[in-house]
Amino acid sequence: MELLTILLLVAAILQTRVSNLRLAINIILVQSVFVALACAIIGFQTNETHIYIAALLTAIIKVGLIPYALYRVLPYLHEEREKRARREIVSANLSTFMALLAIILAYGMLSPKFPGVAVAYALPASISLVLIGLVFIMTRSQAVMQIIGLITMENGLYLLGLSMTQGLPLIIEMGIFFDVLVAVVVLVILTYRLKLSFMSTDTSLLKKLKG
Amino acid sequence: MLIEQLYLVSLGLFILGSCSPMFTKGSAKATNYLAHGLATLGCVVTIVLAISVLLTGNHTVAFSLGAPIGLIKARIDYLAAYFLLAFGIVGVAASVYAIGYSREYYIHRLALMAALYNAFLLSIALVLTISQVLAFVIVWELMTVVSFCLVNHEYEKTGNTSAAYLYILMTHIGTAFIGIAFLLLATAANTLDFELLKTGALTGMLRNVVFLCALIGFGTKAGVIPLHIWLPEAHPAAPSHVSAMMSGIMIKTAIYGMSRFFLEFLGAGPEWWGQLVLILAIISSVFGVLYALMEHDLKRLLAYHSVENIGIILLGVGAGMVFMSKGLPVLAALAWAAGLYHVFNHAVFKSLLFLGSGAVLYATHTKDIEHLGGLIKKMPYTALFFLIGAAAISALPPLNGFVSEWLTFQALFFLPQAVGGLVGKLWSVILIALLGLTGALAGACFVKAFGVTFLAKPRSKKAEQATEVPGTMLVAMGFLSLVCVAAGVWPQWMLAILQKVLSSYAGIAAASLFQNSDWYAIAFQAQQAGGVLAMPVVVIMVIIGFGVAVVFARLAGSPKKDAGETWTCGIIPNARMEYTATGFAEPIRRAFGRVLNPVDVVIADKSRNPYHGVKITIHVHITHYISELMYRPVSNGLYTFANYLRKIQAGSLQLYIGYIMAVTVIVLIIGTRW
Amino acid sequence: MSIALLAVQTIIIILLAPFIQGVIKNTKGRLQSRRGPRYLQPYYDFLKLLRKDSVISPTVSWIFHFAPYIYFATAIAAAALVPTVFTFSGLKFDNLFVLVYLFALGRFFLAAASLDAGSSFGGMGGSREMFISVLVEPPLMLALFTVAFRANSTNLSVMATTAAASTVSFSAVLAAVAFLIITIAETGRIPVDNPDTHLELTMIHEGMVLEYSGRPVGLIFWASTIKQAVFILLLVNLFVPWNITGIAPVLTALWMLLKVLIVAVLLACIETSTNKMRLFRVPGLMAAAGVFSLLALIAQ
Amino acid sequence: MQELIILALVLPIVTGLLSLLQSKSGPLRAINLLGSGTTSAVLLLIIYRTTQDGNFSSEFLYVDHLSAVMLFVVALLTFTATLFSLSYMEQEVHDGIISELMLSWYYALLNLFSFAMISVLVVGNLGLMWVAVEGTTLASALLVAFYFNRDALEAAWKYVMICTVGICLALLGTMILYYAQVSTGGADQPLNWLALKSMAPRLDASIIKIAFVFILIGYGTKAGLAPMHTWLPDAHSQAPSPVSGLLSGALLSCALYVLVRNLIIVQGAIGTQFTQYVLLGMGMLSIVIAIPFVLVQHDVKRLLAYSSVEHMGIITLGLGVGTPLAVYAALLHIVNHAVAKSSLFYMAGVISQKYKTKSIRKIHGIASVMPLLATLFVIGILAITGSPPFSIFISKFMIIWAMFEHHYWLLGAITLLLLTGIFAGMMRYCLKMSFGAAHREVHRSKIAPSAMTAIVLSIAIIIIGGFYLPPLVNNVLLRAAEIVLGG
Repeated sequence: MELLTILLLVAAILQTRVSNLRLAINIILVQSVFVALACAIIGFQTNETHIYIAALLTAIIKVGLIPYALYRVLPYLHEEREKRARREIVSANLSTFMALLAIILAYGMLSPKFPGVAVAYALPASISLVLIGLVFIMTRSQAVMQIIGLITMENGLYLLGLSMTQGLPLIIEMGIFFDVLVAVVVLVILTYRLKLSFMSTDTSLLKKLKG
Repeated sequence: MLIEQLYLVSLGLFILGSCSPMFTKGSAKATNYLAHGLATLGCVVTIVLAISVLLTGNHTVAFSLGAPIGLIKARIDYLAAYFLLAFGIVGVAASVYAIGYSREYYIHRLALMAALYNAFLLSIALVLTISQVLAFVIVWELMTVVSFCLVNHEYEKTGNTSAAYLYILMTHIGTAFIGIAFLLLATAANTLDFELLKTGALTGMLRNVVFLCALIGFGTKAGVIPLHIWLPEAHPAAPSHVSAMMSGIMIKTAIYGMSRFFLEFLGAGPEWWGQLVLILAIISSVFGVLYALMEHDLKRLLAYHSVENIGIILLGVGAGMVFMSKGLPVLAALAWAAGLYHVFNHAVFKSLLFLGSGAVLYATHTKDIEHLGGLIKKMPYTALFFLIGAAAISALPPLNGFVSEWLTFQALFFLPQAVGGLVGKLWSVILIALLGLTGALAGACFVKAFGVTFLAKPRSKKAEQATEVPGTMLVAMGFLSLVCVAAGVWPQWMLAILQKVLSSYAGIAAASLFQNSDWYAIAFQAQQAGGVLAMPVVVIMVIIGFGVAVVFARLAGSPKKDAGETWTCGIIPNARMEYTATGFAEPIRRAFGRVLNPVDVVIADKSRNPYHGVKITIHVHITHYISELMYRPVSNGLYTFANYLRKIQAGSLQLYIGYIMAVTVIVLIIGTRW
Repeated sequence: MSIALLAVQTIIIILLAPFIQGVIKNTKGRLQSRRGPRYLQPYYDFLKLLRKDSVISPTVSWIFHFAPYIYFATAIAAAALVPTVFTFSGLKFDNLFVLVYLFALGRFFLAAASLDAGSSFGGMGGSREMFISVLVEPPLMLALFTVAFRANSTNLSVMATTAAASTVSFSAVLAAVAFLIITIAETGRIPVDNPDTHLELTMIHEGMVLEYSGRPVGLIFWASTIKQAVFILLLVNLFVPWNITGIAPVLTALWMLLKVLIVAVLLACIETSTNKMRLFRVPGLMAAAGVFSLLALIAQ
Repeated sequence: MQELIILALVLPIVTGLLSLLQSKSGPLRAINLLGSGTTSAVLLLIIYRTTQDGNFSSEFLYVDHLSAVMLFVVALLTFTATLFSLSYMEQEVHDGIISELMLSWYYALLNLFSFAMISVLVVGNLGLMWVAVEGTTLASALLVAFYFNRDALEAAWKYVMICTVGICLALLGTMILYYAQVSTGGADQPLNWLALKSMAPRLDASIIKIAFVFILIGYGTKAGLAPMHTWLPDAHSQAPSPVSGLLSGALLSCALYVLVRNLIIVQGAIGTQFTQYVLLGMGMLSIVIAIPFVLVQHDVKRLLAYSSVEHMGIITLGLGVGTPLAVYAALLHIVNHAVAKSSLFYMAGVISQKYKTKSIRKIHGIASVMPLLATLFVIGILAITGSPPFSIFISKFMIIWAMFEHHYWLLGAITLLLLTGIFAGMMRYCLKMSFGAAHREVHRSKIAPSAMTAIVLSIAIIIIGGFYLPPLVNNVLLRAAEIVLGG
């Protein structure tokens, strides 16, 4: 379990260094696999059925459907990659550094606040995942990368729920999964349309509406 | 019971008038007669109501509107009745006048205008009677909104919409201040009822805040300099009978509000309240009249005179407040009576003048007096009535303006009793000298306005083709002229009413103020201070003098009168040789150059002849320091700042998410450190 | 009774007013080393003017005809309320504001009439007359109030009584000087205005009434002398304190006449010894009068 | 009751599906008019039943007076929006901006959006509420992007990204709340609002405080509170006008509703001091930030959008003051704002359709082209800026009054003066557009009756509400205020 959290964080950090979209999707897929595994392990530890179902849902939606949707949009986006040249917001090193900073922040500050959580050691990891996701959205301008950031955040939140209270009630859990799925689908549609309209999915072009 | 019925009937008539255009099936004539007839009726009923209240005492009409406004009380006390009386008199005249004047608007949304006009009258009547905070603010703003629509009625004309914008913006800001003042009082007294507002215990500092907010709020509506900038824009833009109501009555509702605050809700305050009012008042009166003198748009000129006269009213009010704070109740009564009497007088003669200028506008379709002239022959009655108004506003005896200015002078004269030592005397005498200056300037201004508009030869085709206006308009103006004379020659009646009005407030002792008055003379006595004025005697003196002059003139028989052209050094005079309004005011413009900062721009058209130009155009204008130094920098600064702040919405998604993170962190830190 | 006395006194002031003008003109003539006009010349002028035909411009309206009468009427009313030998508070109108505003009433109509004929000269005269009146107003108020504050009343009779009882002081001298300047300005004398000029562009009062001829000129002329007399009387009764009281009214009247004549001579002297100011220097002069009055108030 | 609620949830879905199946414009309009009319009727029936029978709660559903207030907003706005859409969208098709096919998609999405909003209001579980709120974002995202031009895509992208990030924070907060509930021993009724409310005083204060921060930021983002409001002007200005009206009037209100539901529990747990200060601060910030954008603006719909930010600020202030009067007024203000703002968006839609631009600079003389609309527009702007005698003034005044009563008089005074800044900007542009000379190419024309009905209906409510609140409405509001205050 601890190994899993470490792997999750490593995946997240790895994510910050990647500029190839396909690779990035692969990494998020791997990350989601880890989350599903973590879910299953917690289910094993606590012996609650609904956590198993949740793990299954994670596997289906986050490992299956979402990457599938992302892959679907990829062919339209060939030649697109996170540009590291002029328009970069922060360099790869800096974004890695920020991710590390988020991890340190999470581990250093937040863990003592919650006594008596179910799986205490996963808590800071999940918080750092949320933070890394946020950092990701803020520092990447590629549409797909921002979606990935969002999924990372979602993963972190999910893990958080798992570790704190062994997951939310199932119906809510299902609702959340459904929302995430729809969100990604909507975003993928938008990405596709962006590509059509702007000839690019670089969101840093989206600066016309101001004031 | 009677009072309640009268009240409801008058409101009902206004409401009916407001709705009446709906029933006339688009017939302009029917709309005109029905709506304005109902308005006239409503005003007549209001006069009856006011008089019966003044005879029988205070009345409260309460009716419940349920949530969200709650119980509404309309309290018609003496103060309200006094203002209602002025409202009724001016309203009758303006409504009758409107019947004739509205012919101009048969093709310009007459139905809308008539409906709005009735709504305007309704809102004023409500403002003067409602005595519940929330409802008051509502009807107060209703009055603003309705008059805003009327100002904007002729939106096709350039400048009217921006005038309306300035108007509604300024008054909205004013209303915000009024709201603050009311809410502070209301929360202190824990009630919304006017009658109980004075019971709230406020700390000294909060009382000062209430005072300042009320002063700013109502001062904006009244047009006190430096809050006056909307007034000369908005009043001319409205149809003339509406201008008359706005200038005559609407800005007086601000004085009504001030009276409520300074007499009833706050009572006597520190001395500096009154002194501040005096300072603002004298600035308003001097600068108001100076700016008026520089105008040659007839209605703008009159609008600036409203600023001046509000200043004169506030001189009385301010002096009254000083006397109140110093515990001189009788003198306070004198000063308040002066201010409030000028309220009535100004209402009458200013609306008379606006109606007169409306008649000129009706006949010639221009407000620019440089294009007028010679109207006295085409429109003799209008000229006469305008002259009476002009004489009244210039405080010439025996008209009403003189009496209230006399009272104001007297009040200021006794100011040293409240402010001791040399300072008091100097302050008093400076105020008096400046008020005298104001009077003289007003005289000069109305010589200009009357002379250039009505006398000599017409300066344009429009003025040549003018004809006398319809009878209803003349009747209205004649009525107001009569009131001007009556209130000037026999002011005792009105002063007796004012004595009643003022006697119910703490810190004021009005009961014995005018007890020495005769049937022909007003006399007041406050300890050693006293004064007396017999207007009929003055009239008789002037009449005797006139008789003597006639006798002298007839002494030597009747010599021949030959007709001969005006002397212009031997050439045949024409209208272009006449002295213009700009020329008439030029010496004063130059003498007061320090404060007016006149600017002349001479443009010589040398296109056809390079040596001596063919046509020379001179643009003459003055600098309005208040708008130049106060409003323009503020508005420019505000817009610059706004433009600067707009950078926070830069369009970058990353930045936006950054905001969310930042605020999360900040609130988290605050939360954990709490 | 008091009304009769008032009437008599007023009639005497009215009748004597041209005489004062005659004294001034005569003195001026003498000072200028010529034989001035007779003392009674103004009366002859008046009578002559009444008989003259007038030329009336077709441009004018009733205002033009009406103005001289109202001007004359206000002058007479003013003469009735100026405190002289007898003071009457019984009629309750002898207030200084009434006085000031009566003059304003006459001036208002005359200035309006100046615009009526439609000539540039009249307009110019009217404009300048109103300009001067604007400038005069504040120092006039200031000067009158130095006395009014002492009397604690704005009733002219009370003020005159107080002034009669007071002694010479620095303050009184300052106030008197201020009022003298105001008198010069109000009565249209050099250095503010030149009553004898015949150049249209320099005239103020005369320019204003340029279009009048015949009888109205006579009325305006007399009214102006009455106004002048009223101002001189105000000066001697309110600002020059050497009043003798407690003797027979006739003697008081004679003493007062003497004082008036002295002031008249003084005015003639001033008029001879100085020249007319530029119009836009007048504000400075009036400011001086104002400062004198303020100093007088401070020195009280 | 349960059946009614389920009916209200099912009806929009059915209508949406039917719309998808229908491609002819006539039947499409009929279906939607009928569908939204019935839905609104059902919602009003629910409200009525609530006033008569009191609260209704089942395992997942919960309706009380507070939800009734919001249900009224949603019922009214979905109805007027549909009504307005009928003619507005047809004109869009007529102008060739969208295709016939898109029209059925539009109605389907609109109904989905209504469904999402209704579900926010009828569920009694904070977790499900979160799901529904996120659902509203997703349902409306495609509506925002509906024109699929560059601006619309940009707006939609930002809308989804920002709101999803925000809503993730809200989920975090909800999880923490759940954790607090679990650790107090309430795991058997997870995130059930009633259960949480009854056990609120026993919850761990320090945890709840952190939960509150995340919930506030999260739902605050959705409610358009500054500085998380950045998506709002983009989305509101780019969406089709009926949707803008719904977004501004109904969606923001729904987000606030969820915030209030959470707030009730938080205040039960940690008292009112911290929450009130944070709410007051955020309310003030929202008002302040809106001012420069209202003062200097080039797009009529953005102008209205910033005004929404300001109004959310005012409502938050009312919640922050937290006296019965303030909360009552805040709830009333939600209703008033929703009605007025939606009608203004509709009018802005008509205007921009007529002038073929949203740029304020290019719009003049509406009064001479569409006199009635210009009148209503001026009335609407006067109302939205809080001028009497319109209902928004009443609620605004009450909120400020409550501030004075609660010894925040300085804050109240500043608010009043700040609001004049908004007034200055709104009025300036309103007059600039309404009056003056119109373009040559813009001809005087009539407005479709259905659009006019929608607008007039809203304006009439605003005017009547300024003088009179039916006792029924008043009672609902009073009871709702009690609920907000923990009663």
